[in-house]
Amino acid sequence: MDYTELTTEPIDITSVARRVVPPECGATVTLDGYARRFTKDKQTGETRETEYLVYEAYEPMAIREMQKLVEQVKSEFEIANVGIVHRLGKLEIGETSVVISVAAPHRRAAFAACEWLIKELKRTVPIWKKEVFADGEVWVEGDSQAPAL
Amino acid sequence: MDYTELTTEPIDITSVARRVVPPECGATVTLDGYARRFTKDKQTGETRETEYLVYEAYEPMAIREMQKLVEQVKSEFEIANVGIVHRLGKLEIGETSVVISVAAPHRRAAFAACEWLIKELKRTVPIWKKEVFADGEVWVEGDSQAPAL
Amino acid sequence: MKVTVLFFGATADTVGSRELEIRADEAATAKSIIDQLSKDHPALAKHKLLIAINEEYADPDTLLKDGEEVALFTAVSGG
Amino acid sequence: MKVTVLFFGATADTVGSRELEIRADEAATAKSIIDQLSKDHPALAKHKLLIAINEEYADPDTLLKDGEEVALFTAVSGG
Repeated sequence: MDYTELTTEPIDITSVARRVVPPECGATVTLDGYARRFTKDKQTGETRETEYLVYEAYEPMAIREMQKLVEQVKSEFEIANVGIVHRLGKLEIGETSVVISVAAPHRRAAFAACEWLIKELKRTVPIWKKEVFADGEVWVEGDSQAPAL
Repeated sequence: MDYTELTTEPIDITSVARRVVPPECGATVTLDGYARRFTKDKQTGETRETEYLVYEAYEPMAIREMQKLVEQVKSEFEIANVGIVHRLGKLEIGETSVVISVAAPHRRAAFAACEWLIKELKRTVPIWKKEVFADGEVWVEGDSQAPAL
Repeated sequence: MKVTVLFFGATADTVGSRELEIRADEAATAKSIIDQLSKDHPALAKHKLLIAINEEYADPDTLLKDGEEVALFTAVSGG
Repeated sequence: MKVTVLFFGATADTVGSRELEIRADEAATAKSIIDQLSKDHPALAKHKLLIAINEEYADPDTLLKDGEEVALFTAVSGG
């Protein structure tokens, strides 16, 4: 019941969350990341208004990397199932870009695993975000180095 | 845009999560708790099958306590908005009993605040759960002492 | 004086009621109300009870005033 | 030998292409491919590049084999 998907369609958070629930579980923690209108520049402190986003992936590798994260998180946390869905293509402000749902018998593991997954996804999964402003656009470069080889 | 609600209707997780999102935010963390079919008895280690649950609240006090949690969490974590909806009445297995959504500019605070809220809700908000089995029923008594006065 | 006593979940089952009007003397506390009720409902003493007065958690030794609402319940189990 | 080089996001914009077939000598590495491409596309050297070979992250000094797929991209920014 784990799954990792890329989609160009809008993401329904509830359905992502519910697909990971086995009957011995009592809690699902879901991270819903979405296109934000205002972004503060880390260097200048200025706030920029985003008009829309475009996400692009190296699709087969992105799926492989997401599947690796699922395997790893299940070996390290006491959780039942994991769902990861990342949207690609053009996203309007407020639309969900990524949903990560973790179901577990106990909520503590679900929180820890979900937080670990989004951190690692942002570090290792080959997906890129383009921010489009009124006066230009930029491919965002992540903070991270290449994952350890 | 914060809200605390009790409802006897089914809860739509997505709509709870989305009502807390202001435009400067990029992440919402949502805890979805639900009626679980199998529960392990802490003392005996035996697994019991639940047929359904009934939740009951001291309604006006429950709302007050939830509102206090919202005030406190917003003073202690860098978050924007919080939504808490708890269902009352009879719940079938798999139905959502509680949804807590926290929107924040940065996901770390959203995770921490959401985890804090569910822990405190289970300790302080006057709501009780009755588990109904094939051969009986029991009002669950929480682990916690009275909140500090 | 009179106080209203509310029961929920396990305590409502034990007392067989969700709400009682109780006559109490001027020095009544939540604790003395519980003692008074336990005569008719001895099972009440088997629960570890939490107390709220006027929708706020309260100490068992708090003095009650006329017309106040006292709620008696077991440790909460929502979520 | 020939290798396929894939570009995404910023690197695709810089090179003006998403996929190139490149002739390389037997001792070619991902790093030597980047050096070769940077002659035509000097802006490529301005990015801190990550490398994947056959859909796995790889070291720049890994020797390439005929027909392999090399992807060159900037630090990922999904989520």
